[in-house]
Amino acid sequence: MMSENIQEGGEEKVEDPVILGFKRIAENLEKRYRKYEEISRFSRDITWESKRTISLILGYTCDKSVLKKAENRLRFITTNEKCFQGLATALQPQDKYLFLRAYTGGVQEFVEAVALYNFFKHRKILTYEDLLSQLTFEVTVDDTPESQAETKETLPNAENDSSEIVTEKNDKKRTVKFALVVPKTDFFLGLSDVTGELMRACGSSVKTPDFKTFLFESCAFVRVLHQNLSCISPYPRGLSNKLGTMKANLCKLEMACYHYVVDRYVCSMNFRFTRFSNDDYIEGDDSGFE
Amino acid sequence: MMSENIQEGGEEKVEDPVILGFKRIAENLEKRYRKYEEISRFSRDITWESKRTISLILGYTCDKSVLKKAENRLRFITTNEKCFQGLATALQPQDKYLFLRAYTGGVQEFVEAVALYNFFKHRKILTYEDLLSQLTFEVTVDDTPESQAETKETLPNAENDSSEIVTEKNDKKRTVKFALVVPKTDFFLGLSDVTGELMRACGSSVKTPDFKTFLFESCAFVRVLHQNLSCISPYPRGLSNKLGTMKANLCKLEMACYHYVVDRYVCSMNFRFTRFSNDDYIEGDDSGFE
Amino acid sequence: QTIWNVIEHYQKELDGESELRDKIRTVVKEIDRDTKKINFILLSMHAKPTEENLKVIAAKARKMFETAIHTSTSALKEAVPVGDHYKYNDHWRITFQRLAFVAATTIYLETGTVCTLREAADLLGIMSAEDKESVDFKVFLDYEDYLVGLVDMSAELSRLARNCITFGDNIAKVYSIHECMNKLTLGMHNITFKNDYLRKRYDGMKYHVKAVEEVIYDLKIRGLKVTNSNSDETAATEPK
Amino acid sequence: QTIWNVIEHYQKELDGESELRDKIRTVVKEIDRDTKKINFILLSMHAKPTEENLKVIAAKARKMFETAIHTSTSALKEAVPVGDHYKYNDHWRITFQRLAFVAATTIYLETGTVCTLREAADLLGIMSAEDKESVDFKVFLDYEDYLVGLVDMSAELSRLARNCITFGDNIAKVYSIHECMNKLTLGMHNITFKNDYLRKRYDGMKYHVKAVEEVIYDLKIRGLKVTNSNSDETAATEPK
Amino acid sequence: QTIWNVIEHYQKELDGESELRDKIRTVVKEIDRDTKKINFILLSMHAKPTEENLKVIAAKARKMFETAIHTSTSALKEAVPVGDHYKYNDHWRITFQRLAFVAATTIYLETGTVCTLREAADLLGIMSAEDKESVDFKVFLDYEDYLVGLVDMSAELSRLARNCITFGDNIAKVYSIHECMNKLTLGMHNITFKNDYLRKRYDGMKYHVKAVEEVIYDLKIRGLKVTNSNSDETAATEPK
Amino acid sequence: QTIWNVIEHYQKELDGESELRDKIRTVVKEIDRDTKKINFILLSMHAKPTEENLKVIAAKARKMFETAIHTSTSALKEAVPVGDHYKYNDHWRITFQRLAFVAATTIYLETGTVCTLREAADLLGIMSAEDKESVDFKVFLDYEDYLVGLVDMSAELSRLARNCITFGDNIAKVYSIHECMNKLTLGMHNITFKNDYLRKRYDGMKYHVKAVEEVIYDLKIRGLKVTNSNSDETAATEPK
Amino acid sequence: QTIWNVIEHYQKELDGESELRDKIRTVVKEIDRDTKKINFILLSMHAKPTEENLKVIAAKARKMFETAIHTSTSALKEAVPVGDHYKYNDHWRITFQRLAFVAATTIYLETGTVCTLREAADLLGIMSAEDKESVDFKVFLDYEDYLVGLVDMSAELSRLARNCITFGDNIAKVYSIHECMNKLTLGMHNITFKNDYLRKRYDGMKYHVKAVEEVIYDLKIRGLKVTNSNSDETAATEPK
Amino acid sequence: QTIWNVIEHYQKELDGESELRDKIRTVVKEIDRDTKKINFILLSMHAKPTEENLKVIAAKARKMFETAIHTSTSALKEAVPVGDHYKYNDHWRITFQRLAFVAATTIYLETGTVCTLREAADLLGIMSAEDKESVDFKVFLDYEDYLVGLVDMSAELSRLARNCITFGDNIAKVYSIHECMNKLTLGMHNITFKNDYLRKRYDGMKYHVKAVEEVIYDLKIRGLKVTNSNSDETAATEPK
Ligand SMILES: [Mn+2]
Ligand SMILES: [Mn+2]
Repeated sequence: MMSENIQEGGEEKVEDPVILGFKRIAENLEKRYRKYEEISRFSRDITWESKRTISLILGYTCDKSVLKKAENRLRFITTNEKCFQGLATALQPQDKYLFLRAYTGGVQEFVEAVALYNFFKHRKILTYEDLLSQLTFEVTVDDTPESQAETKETLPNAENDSSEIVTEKNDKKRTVKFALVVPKTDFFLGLSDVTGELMRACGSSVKTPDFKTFLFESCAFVRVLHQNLSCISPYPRGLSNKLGTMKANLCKLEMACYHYVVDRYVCSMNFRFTRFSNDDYIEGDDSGFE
Repeated sequence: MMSENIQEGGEEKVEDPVILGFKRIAENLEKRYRKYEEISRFSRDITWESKRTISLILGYTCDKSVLKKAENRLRFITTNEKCFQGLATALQPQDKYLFLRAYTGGVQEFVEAVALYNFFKHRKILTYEDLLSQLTFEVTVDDTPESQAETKETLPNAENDSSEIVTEKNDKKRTVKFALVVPKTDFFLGLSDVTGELMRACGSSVKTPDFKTFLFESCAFVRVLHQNLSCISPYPRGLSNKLGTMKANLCKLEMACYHYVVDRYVCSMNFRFTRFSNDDYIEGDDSGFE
Repeated sequence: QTIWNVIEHYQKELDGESELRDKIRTVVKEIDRDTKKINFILLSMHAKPTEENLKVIAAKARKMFETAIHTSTSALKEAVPVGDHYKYNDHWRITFQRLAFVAATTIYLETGTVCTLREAADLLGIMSAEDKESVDFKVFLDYEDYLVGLVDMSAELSRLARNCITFGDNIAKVYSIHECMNKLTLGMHNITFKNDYLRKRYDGMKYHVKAVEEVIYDLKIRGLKVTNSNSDETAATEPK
Repeated sequence: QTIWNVIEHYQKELDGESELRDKIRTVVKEIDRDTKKINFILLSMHAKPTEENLKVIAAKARKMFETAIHTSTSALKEAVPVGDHYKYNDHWRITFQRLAFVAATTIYLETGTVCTLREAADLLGIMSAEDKESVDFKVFLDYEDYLVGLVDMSAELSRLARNCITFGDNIAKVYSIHECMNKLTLGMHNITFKNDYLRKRYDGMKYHVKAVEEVIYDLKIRGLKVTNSNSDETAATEPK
Repeated sequence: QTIWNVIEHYQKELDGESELRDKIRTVVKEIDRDTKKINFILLSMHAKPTEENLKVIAAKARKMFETAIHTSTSALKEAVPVGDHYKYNDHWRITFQRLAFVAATTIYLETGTVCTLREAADLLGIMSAEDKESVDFKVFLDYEDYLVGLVDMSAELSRLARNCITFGDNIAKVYSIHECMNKLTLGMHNITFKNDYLRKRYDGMKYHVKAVEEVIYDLKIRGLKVTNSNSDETAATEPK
Repeated sequence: QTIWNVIEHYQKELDGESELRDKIRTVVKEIDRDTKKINFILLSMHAKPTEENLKVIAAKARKMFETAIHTSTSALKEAVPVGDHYKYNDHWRITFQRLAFVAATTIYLETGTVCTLREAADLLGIMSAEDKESVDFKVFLDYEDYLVGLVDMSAELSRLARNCITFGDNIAKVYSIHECMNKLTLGMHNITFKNDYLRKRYDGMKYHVKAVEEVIYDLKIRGLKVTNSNSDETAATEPK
Repeated sequence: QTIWNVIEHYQKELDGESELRDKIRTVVKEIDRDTKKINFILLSMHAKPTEENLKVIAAKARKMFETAIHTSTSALKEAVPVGDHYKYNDHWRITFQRLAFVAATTIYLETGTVCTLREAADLLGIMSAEDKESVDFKVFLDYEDYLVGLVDMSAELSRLARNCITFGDNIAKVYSIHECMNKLTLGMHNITFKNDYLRKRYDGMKYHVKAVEEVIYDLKIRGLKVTNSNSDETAATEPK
Repeated sequence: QTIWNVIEHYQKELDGESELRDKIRTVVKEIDRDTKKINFILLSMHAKPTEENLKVIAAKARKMFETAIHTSTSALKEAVPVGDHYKYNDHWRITFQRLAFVAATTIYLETGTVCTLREAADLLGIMSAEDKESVDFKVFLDYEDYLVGLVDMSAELSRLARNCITFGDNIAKVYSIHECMNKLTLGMHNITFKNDYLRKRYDGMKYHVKAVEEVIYDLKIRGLKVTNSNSDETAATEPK
């Protein structure tokens, strides 16, 4: 790709088929390497932009307008040429597993960002279908003869796979729609990370009026997610660790709920607690210790 | 850089200096992160192109014309916008140590390639000065007001550092010459890797007429390098391991020399060896074992 | 030029660098010791956190900065060559974080506000990372180190808030601390963290914020009021 | 759609995948066993490497390919869904490398030349990586596995060359092996290796080339000649 | 008898063992799945830890033990040959630890006490290590696995204690948990663990005890107490 | 003298050392077991931390020291050759740290103060590091091990403080603990630790101090008072 | 029965097991030392590998087996309880592999053939894995340890082959070694190793075979001949 | 005496020790540099290993020992207090191993024999471990470090043996090296290493012995021999 520019000089003798085979292999391996690099770059950019979005959403307690900004940013990540749009264009459907390791990090971080946004916005959990609907792209394919070899494999594929529908076709270019493949495991790993961000969000200021519901809903959300994911057997690679972290987050959220109840509502709520003694304890005695 | 495109909506209230300070810090840290990514990419491309060049040079025994091609490729690596030229442009002198870890891998691999080329071409060791002379770049700087902030730091600096000389200046652009900093440690680590490639080169076919001198000169080169580098005290980070590998390569080269002497020249050379018995042993007896 | 010459030069360069590192290490050890001393001074704030006492403590700390610390940071600036901050900063990174912490705490005790990067750097007698571009830079206070210092301060302030009630009857300070930590939280929300050391420290901050909020809640429930009636300012920051 | 449904689907998907992997593992174990059997057949070439014997051995090996291996690679192709080669190829990667090795050796014994990727894939009864684009691809012989197979063959051939002298009096074969390994070296020079498994294996190849050259040298020094006078072809490849 | 016979025997043994391990693996996978299902049932105790609800949960869990688990542990006992517990127990060790954990938790919810090894083993449908000498032993619940289960339970119970206040208004349970955990901690205190893993886990238990003590402290400092005033009994937290 | 003699001498030395280490290991195991027993006695302080009970517990612990521990430390002193403390102290280092912890806790319960190194060493029946120069030194209590013991005690005391409220209605003890821990923290603040382990442990101490401060805060905010009104002394929490 | 009883039983079991392991460790150390001594005897074969000398060496080694080794393996059999081979064999596994190696080498020197598992076990004075089912099994020589011993022997024999030329003028032995190693390699070729360690060792064997083939090649190309002309038998290097 | 005094003493001790370690580090760095210089001298033996040249090289090396090394080991002896060898020897252990290596190599080049521990220690200007009991011991050459040095030497000598043929035409030296390495291998064979590092290094030695045996084999098979026909003596490679 890069070094095509180099003038390597023409040596056009007829060569042994074995040697020619080696040359073809060398070319193909190099193409593969460069593609891997390219896809890694998209993934890293997606990761970083998703992280920024998460950071933005966490400012919600201070500034409600961030949700609108976050929505824009998420749209940016899916549509920008340096993020998913570029990744989708670069990735041929038949190579999805070959390059999966190169882009799985970006996808997971993006799932985390989308799911966090979803919880803040709608107070509910992101579904797999919602995610997939956001990761469907229109790719413009150049049908000129030179690139024919590259486009002809993008034929409709098996179900649950990257499928594409030809929507439009003019003489030389056509627009093709296809959905990026996200393994469910990646979906759940990304979703697991949301619990960490919720833990962070619930830790911050208690000033918002709906803080109590937010706190208890977060806690319930994380509890349900943890309880259900614990049920998977056997745990796929990576899930076991995430479950550990998730449980730690859950405990922290429960601790926050506990303190909320014990410290704040113990008197006013309709508890059947009784006090040892009277209100003397509430109106503190400011003297006697210093 | 990327997400500048996003419309984040204008909120223009006068803010607390502390909060403004945080915003500035956030911006600077993000700029730093993106620069690190950018420089890592240049480094990775340089690494790959250098590896390809090394691979090309190792084909020398089969095809003498490769040296010319290798020279072109090395020039390509230093001048291309995606390799060193781009790296030099992206790297501000004051950040050289901040981003050193991001580009040290590329520099080392490039040193390896240049030094290998040098040994094949001139049968001598690459000097540090030769290397530096190849890593001096002309950078065109845009002096329009917006970018003034970025260019003003590129002033002539302390000796042995990235220095630059203003060569040309028209109204808005000027061309600036500056040398990339290569720590000597990186130079020697790259040079150490050459011994591995020489070991590889000497292992391959013995068909070239000057093979014997090449083998013995390689062996001497590696021995001298190893003997001298062993003297450094204390070993800088990374050198100790390289010395171990280098010694293994040296032993393999010595083994090749040994076999060359014992197997090939033992009879014809002017050794003071004597044979146990006569030439009966040379004219083999083809029967008796099967 | 033979390889032997190159290696000889290389050895000389390494020796020079090694000597320089020794010098830096000595100076940094000095700074470290002084930082500990300042911190020791500051620690006494928890025992009797009345307003007057806090001012006295801050003054003592500032004096240490202006004598001991300035002397040793000057020595450091002298030792480190121009442009080599990032080459050697592993030596002082942790020390500078602690230094930023004591500086921020000192300034808070003096002014009741969060100091800026430049203010912290000034107290340390060095440049700030924001100014490193403008002149030949040597040693400066980097962004991350300043932020770590602030996070560490928030832990100390949340402890102070509680002790203001227990040992100092200094209710006004609690509200001031609350405001200060709110500002800190607001400010930190702008940073996009990588999964690094700073992020871990920052994650702990919310507990400190919460601890202060709990003290405020306790005060409110019990109807306690600031005696010296500076409640107007602080009212803005009370939880509703 | 609740989370419970999603997770139920997920579990079902995992179960399906796990079942599929079990199936693949069983088939691959089968292939593995057959590969070992073919290798066992090939190993006997060292004991008596006369031309006739080598042909007999190659024929036996090919028969095993065309019966046992074709059957089990067919089963593998059936098991793996379209497009999922790279999802599951960890299961058969090493096995395919060994298979490529025995295939290449078999073809060498038959024809005296290095087989192409397609020829090797044909003998295995699967597609080659070069053809994977043209149709819905399932299991195929990947570039790297083919190359590892060739490198392994070179080790075996260098051993064979020596044994051709010791146990087979088959001088012509030594020259043929020499030519074949030269071609291999020439071809491999086009590949840019990463520092991976293949590179390590390739590094070992030069010793095998050298070992063959030493045998040739020994023959030359002693003036031995090929008896059945096919020296014309081989002459081209002798070291000068 | 030659080496060929030996290798034949060896291969036969290998094949038999490999088949056996496959069988064991399948059964253990089944147990693992059921264990996780029981755990799923138990985890819902945190959401609403009222006394009635806890009893309902325990009943559901017990039913799973008596149907699913008993069936699969029977299959395991059938599969493993007499005397080979120690040869194969790596396959089920971790699963049994988790099983011991869910069994101990179930029994605690039922009875409010720490179960004995025999009680836990009974619920699992297998023998206990205490009885392994008396008959031809196959699969049994080992001491360590039982103890790991108890330690895991104590972590879960300390979490439950907090949730009893937050979500269950169940103060009495907190005191019961405190008593139970004290008994456990003191009981295990004097063991000289040979097993480093267990020792580390045990060391972590003190944090769980402390967490429960904090809940009780919070109740006390706020003057909250159980209405049916069984605080007298629970005060005696020493093991009997 | 040849290399054979050298190796013979070496083997003899190896054998002697190996035997000695076996002996030391046996004695240390004994000490370990007794330390655990004393710790078990001390643990019961949390269940009912009234002043009288704490004295009773301390007396029981002291008796164990003066019988069991003194016997086994004597055996250790006999086993270790003069001057070889540093060669073998890896064997007892951790045990001595735990021993220092139980000794310091015992003395605290007896006197309400932090014990000195000599006091701790006396209770263990060995020399202190301060006296190691004066006689032919064998086994002694090293500074670091003593300090690790004190840090461990502070963790235990912070737990005790809370339980003094919950289970003992012993408010005076809380203030005493606060004072004691303040003294400890400030005392150790300026040490330039060479030992990373100790530094980390010391860093953790601030959490324990904070926990005690929280208890005192709770007492203050809720207006609880010390009954025997020794608040005058305890108010002065600064180290003297 | 309470948890206290369970823990008491557990502690008792732990103590018993720990004592047993100490006993086993002592015996195994003894065996280890004797194995080294036998190996020392065998090592002298490289210095002067004439046929007579090799016989003398083998006789000396056998005597050591029948006295020292038989005594200590008897002690081991006494120590290990029936059926606990697999629980404790980690203690002697490596020692038994080395023992199998010296036994196989001794028998090779005596008979020129590869010994069977039973022959090796007999020389060690223990049962073989083939007979473990027939009686209450305690300690026996396992298949893998026997095979590891054979692989180690092949490394030693390839060294011996070269030294037979250099120091012994014993050409016949080279052919005998070649035959023996061929038999071994082919015999083990089809095993589906479960043991990764053994597989790796086996993979290394091909280098030893190749080394012997190189010696034979050298003999052939230089026309050296076996004096006692037993070339007829050795030509048949295929396994029978 | 209070805890403050203890900590003061401790700090004093820490400071003293820290200063001492700095001093030792400086001296050891010096020794390291000189050791490398001697190694530089010795490494040139591979380029032209004629007998005369080897003697010249050894003489140069010895001179360095007697000037540079003796000076710096004297400084080390002065710095380290009596009896503290084991407390500080981590600082010089690796350096002393390398020093033992260069000393042993120097003496081999001079005398053609393996040096004893005392000879090595003498060349270093320090005491040997054999004499450490007789006087107040400070710094000495320990058994293990000496043995590591010998093992390293054997690696270097096996390399030298090959180069003696390639670059030095020095066949006699090959036989001398063979004898020397045999003596070394057999001497160390029966040690029961406590030190895993040394054991692993010793295990590697057999490859070096084998490498030298290969050179001798090559000489023999090609009928090369030493002109002054001292092959009779060298045949007896057993240690005397
Ligand atoms: Mn995250
Ligand atoms: Mn390289």
